[in-house]
Amino acid sequence: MEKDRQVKLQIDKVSLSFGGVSALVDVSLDIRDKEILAIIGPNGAGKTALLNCINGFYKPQKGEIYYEGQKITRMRPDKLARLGIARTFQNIELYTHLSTQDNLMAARHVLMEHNFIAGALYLGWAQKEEIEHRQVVEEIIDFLEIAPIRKRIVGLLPYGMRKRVELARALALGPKVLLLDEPMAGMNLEEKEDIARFIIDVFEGQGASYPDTPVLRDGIRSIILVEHDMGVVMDIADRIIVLDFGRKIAEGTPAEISSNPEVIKAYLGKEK
Amino acid sequence: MLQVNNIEVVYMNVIQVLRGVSLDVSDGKIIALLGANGAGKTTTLKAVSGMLRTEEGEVTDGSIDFDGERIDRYGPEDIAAMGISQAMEGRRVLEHLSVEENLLVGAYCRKDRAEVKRDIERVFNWFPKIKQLRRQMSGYLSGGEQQMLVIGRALMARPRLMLLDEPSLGLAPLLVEEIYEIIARINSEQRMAILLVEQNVRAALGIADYGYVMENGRVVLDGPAEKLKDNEDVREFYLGLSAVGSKKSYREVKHYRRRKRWLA
Amino acid sequence: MTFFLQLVVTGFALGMIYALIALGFVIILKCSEAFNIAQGHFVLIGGYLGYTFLVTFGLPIWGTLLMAILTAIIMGLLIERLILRPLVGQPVLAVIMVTIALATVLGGLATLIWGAEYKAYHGLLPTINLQIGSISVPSESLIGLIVSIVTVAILMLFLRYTKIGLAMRATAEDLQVVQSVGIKATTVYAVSWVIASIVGVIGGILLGGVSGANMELAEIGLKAFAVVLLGGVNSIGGAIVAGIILGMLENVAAGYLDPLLPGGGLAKVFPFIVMIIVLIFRPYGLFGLVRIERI
Amino acid sequence: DGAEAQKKLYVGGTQSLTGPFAEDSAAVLAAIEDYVKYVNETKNLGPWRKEKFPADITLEVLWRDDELKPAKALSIYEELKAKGMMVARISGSPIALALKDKMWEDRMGATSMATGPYYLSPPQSCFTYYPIYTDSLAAIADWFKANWKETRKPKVAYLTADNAMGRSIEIPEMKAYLEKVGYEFVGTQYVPLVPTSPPTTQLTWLKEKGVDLAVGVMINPGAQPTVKEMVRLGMGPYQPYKMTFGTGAPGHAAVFAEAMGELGDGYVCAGSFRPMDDLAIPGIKFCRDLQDKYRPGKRVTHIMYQAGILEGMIQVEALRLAMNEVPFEKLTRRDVLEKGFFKIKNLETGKISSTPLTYGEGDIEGVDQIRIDQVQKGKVVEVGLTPLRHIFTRK
Amino acid sequence: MGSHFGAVQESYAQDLAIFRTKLHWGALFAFLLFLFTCPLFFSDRMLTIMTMIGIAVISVHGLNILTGYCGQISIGHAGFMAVGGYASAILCAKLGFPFWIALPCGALTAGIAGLIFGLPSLKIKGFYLIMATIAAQFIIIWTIIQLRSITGGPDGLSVPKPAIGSIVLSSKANYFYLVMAFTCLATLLAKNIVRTRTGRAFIAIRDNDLAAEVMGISLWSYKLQAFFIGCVYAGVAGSLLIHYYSFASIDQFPFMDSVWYLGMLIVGGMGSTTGAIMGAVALRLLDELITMVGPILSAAVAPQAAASLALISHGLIIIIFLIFEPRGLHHRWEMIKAYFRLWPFSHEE
Ligand SMILES: Nc1ncnc2c1ncn2[C@@H]1O[C@H](COP(=O)(O)OP(=O)(O)OP(=O)(O)O)[C@@H](O)[C@H]1O
Ligand SMILES: Nc1ncnc2c1ncn2[C@@H]1O[C@H](COP(=O)(O)OP(=O)(O)OP(=O)(O)O)[C@@H](O)[C@H]1O
Ligand SMILES: [Mg+2]
Ligand SMILES: [Mg+2]
Repeated sequence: MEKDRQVKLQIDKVSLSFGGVSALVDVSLDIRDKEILAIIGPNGAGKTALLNCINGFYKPQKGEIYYEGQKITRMRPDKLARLGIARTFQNIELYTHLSTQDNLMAARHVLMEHNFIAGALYLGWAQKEEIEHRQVVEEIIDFLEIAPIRKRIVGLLPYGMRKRVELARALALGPKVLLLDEPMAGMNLEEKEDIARFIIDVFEGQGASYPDTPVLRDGIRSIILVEHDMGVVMDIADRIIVLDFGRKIAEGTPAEISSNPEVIKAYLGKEK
Repeated sequence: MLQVNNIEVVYMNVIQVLRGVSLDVSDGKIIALLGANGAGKTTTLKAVSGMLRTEEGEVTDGSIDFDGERIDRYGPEDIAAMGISQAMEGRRVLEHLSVEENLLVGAYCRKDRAEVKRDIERVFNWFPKIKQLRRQMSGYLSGGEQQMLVIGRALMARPRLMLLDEPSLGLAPLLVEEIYEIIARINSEQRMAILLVEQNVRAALGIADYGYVMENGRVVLDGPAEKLKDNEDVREFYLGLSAVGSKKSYREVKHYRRRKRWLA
Repeated sequence: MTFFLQLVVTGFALGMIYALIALGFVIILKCSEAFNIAQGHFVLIGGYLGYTFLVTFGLPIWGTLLMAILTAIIMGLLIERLILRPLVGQPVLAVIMVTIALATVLGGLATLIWGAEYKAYHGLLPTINLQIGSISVPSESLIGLIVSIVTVAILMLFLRYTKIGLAMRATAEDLQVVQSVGIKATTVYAVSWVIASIVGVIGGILLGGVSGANMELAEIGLKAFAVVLLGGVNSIGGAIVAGIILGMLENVAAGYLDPLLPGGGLAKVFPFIVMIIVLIFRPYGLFGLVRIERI
Repeated sequence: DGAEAQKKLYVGGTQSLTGPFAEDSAAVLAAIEDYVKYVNETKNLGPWRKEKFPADITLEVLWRDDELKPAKALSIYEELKAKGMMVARISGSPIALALKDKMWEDRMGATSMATGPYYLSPPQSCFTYYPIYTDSLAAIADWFKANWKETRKPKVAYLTADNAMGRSIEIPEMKAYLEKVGYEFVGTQYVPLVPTSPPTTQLTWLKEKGVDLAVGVMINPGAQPTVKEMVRLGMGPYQPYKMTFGTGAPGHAAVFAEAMGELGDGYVCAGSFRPMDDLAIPGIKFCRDLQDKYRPGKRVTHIMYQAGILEGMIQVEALRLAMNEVPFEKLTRRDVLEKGFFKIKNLETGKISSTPLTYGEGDIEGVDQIRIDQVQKGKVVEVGLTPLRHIFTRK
Repeated sequence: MGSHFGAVQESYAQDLAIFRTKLHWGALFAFLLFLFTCPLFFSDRMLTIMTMIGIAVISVHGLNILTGYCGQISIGHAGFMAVGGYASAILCAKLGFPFWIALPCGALTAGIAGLIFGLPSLKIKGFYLIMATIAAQFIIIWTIIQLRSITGGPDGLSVPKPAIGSIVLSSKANYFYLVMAFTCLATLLAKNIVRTRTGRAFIAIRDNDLAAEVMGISLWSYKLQAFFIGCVYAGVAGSLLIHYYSFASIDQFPFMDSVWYLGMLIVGGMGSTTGAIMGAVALRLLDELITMVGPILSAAVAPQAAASLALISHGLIIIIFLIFEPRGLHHRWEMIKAYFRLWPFSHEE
């Protein structure tokens, strides 16, 4: 690994337990600029718990987390979202009664400024801001190809579509670090390909095709991906970390991981 | 045993989702139901289990027969009592109940208490991971653990027909294999018919006898599992095999919007 | 000291009746997540039934309780069948609204049948005088205490040793899941409405023994609601402890604090103040189930 | 026919037929209806009265149920006003507080079933037929003091309902009056309007403080359990611990005695109505006759029937007096108030009210003496008549 | 997709507008014209009813923001109305403030009371929060009784007739215009709040508070904002109510009113400004209807029986309505609109 690449997010000996259950035990890892890091591991290994620690939803009992050098361990989740950490959820957590478009607008919240008084009057400033952000949202909708469901209430969308809206909402936050928790669960192969392509496109940045939307234009340089589909993980991850029973049991490139005997035993099973 | 005859389903009186779906599940067979997101697979299962009603949906045309009895006007409890049990999508565990209580709820309608106890142990044997957590409130389980619990709960009813909605969702690869073994075993041991909705087409077609592919509320393709596996479109869209038969890399997926689906 | 003990003893007995009525709330909340605004009106009906059976028909207390329970069962079944069943699977708020409307209907019925009249029947409940040292326990309180304890105990046994308790909890969590395993949600609802109406009616008879049957009895339902939340929504034991705490607090506030304040009336709000404070430190009540919050 | 239809006047007004005052209101309504039938039929105003109601004018009862909700009373009031009603009525304090100022603005005179000090602050166009609570309690205090034999100062405490009605006695003037008369004021205990457990604690407190006289405003559902518990704790004028308990008008002694029998011995009530079966009293006899005639077999035994008769009398009298000065065709609400209600002098009520009723601008209490009744051997006995003290100083 | 059949929008501004088509603007104009000319053909009684409806609408809008949008169920709204009402009554009656200053001050006071009682909402959720709001109702009323020297306690407080400048708002028509102006303004502001940034944050909290927090919405700040805004609305409604009576009394804010405001919201349909209006109008009109039926019924039975029958029918009508439309009037209205948008096709794609 190139050591000189800047460390975006550093997790330092984090431990988390619930009563008797230890979800994480002394986990250390870092994610650097310009990489897609995959976290894999059996069910209940602590992957989701780790993401929850990163964005402040769980407060680890031990260890520290640094984001761009700043300690963020016990920060409130909404502050972290403002700092640029966005995520999707394993069990879809959308705002069920809002349309797709409003779900994304609700995520733009952190980047908007007008307060309820300006909103109530809806004069100049608030309206201008609404329109500006609406434009960004439309670009994201266009990018993720969800235009037909723009005005649909998300609660009634099929499972796969909701996952996609979640990804869109995470992008709408304009994050610098993106955490994805099983973004492809419940999709068929073709749809997984779509999502994989979106992830890669977001990672690489789209430049001029989306001039007004910084996340799409410049890309998100650090992505953490939790996923059970090994095909996807092996193909798109730069580096993989394997958790088991809350411990990190391996770390390395896809090639290294797929031949690691411990990983095969705990997680992958025999190659067919 | 189950015949779905050309049903149409409309939500909230305005949104039509199924436009004439027919399928057949015969005794002791595993039937796979495939299709893209939003094709209407879940809706089909809900129509069978009578669950539509609580979601303001309605079977407006066609009929559903179970053992020759027409069930599309029955309530979900009655249908369940007739021996159809559904494992719903979205990891619907009863959050504030413990793992064990969840399983007991699954066996609620059974009278044979001793047998129920044994079945609980059997489920724990299949899923040792949740055995350790048997007293834990199920809302705290990890996604995959919840998925195991939901499948276990559906099994507890000892149904004659089981409707499984994406059982492999969110399970680790090792477990996916195991789950399919378990499903196949239950099917053969207990002569339980299974209607299986899956995105993991490879695994599903691996154990299924027959398959249907849905698109936009219609069945567009059906046939014995073996034949489906050889179908060119299924191979490309669901199994990810190009014409030559080699696997594509996710990195090389093309950047244009591809041809979609069989029917326009 | 006598004064204080007096407060505590009568408060305890009153609290037990609150707890009994609160049980009705808990049961409905347990199975449908809806709170039953009409619970107080069950109490109201209970008060009038007490009058009808004790005075008009001249039945003894046990006969009155029996007949009242029968009436309550019929009332509970009718309510479930006619009003709640069509709403199965509908938003909780619709159910809450329906209980508001039900309260109106029951209030109207009471006026129609009994003319909203004040009907006293104190003295018709059996009198047991109990003197513990210098404290003298009012007979009504004692009767209330005994009947509530017996009723609560029977109900707790019923819920523990039948599967219906499990079904109720499951139904509250996820109606679809419950239906998919073949539990008849309507039966669960029917049982809980019957229980709610039984405990309401019995509570009404007991309270009516003190105050007479009266339109104001409906307000007591509200106190029971406070009891439920203090105890923790899903906890029967919690309701009992909280009922007793609330009954005592109310009495102690009335006895010690009211005379100090120019306007008085603290008995009504003091329990609320205590409750808010308790809830801030224990957001799920004293014994409530911690709501699972995870993503 | 057409001419007759034109000469019609309305009485009645808003009623609270649902809610806590339902029964009272229903009895009042029945009485007003009966009285109006009587006047229409005989043109008499009462067996003891010589005046006649104008022969060419018919009275009609108009009413609406306000459910004791202020907002509803407001629109009902507008409706009845638009129908041409020139007298109104008030069924409870919530309604009084909502309508009082509107009524003054419209110069609408009204009779009232509720009695609170709020009426005494101008503007005033609502008229009551039993005294304001503070005056009732002052009367009891006077009576008790007059019968006080010991040399020490008697101790007095409030034992009163825990609501607006019960608390309306807690004005400085009241306490000052009690002390002026020679009492030692001890404090206050509240009993819920309808108690849910016997007020043992409150009574124990009174006992511990050595109170001799407890006064307050309570309705019967509050007073009955209280007195019952008093007896159980051995408190009362005829009990080991000597204490007298007195309330103002709504805790009518007659109702109380009927429900409690000898258990209620010693209970005192000021300004209350008479028992409905005391036919020696001309007003009660009149009530009985009206009922025999207009609702045979469906007799209303509720004591507030008397209140309804009074309200009917006052409303009709105000209309009649006003028409003495202004012809029917020109009659306005203002006339009915100023030339009717204000001019009612010594209206004989057949001893239903404590004294004949007299009203005037600023004088809305009607009676000028207060009858004090006590329950003795299960029967209501009149024990005194005390002048009105006008405790409340107008602001 | 419905939008194929609706109007086509050409800019985001247009897409975001409330009134998008000529039909919308026409309906708005017709409605305003109707409101303006009401006093010409309505009786005093109808004006009173409409004034009371207007006040209820304002109050329910507030509750809708708090409960319908932000998901913080409150059964203490009448209590907050009392704070606003009493504050402005005291300012007018005791300190001689003019009405138009007292009203916003009252609203602000109610907002602050809302903040105080909203504080527990940071920890307490769901049913437990309902308890806190019920407590608010009782504590507020109790406090008003305690502060007898300034509030008049149980005896109430007389308030001078409101005047704006030299116009004394003493006629029914005058006050009707005032209330309607406030109602329209309140509706517009509510609509704007809920369709912009703040409103989306509220809905996010209602739909999924945990995700909302992770997605950058400060629960702390927005729950309190919802309480504040909702209670300011209640304060305005309370002030208007008290000035209409020219008298402040605790009986004007009973607990059951709090329950019924929530009822109006449920019947109308939570989380929709139109729903809030529909609910308030429907339940108030039903109430009035029942009042009229009473005496007519009493021709057949005794008056008291008639009154209770009327009350029973009141409850039954609501029950029957809910059985057929548990999601409220607004939902029904949306279905009707959807039906006509798709017409002549019977189903959406
Ligand atoms: N809030 C909690 N309370 C109690 N236990 C918890 C909590 N959150 C997680 N756990 C436990 O911690 C362990 C790790 O859970 P986590 O959700 O992180 O697993 P995961 O790696 O994401 O698994 P999966 O792939 O199945 O989603 C599990 O055993 C789970 O039961
Ligand atoms: N309750 C509902 N109300 C309205 N529309 C609904 C409802 N439930 C589902 N739909 C719509 O029905 C269509 C089919 O949904 P369904 O859930 O059956 O798809 P699916 O094939 O199971 O998809 P997935 O693979 O993503 O689970 C979707 O377009 C969805 O928006
Ligand atoms: Mg996980
Ligand atoms: Mg599905």
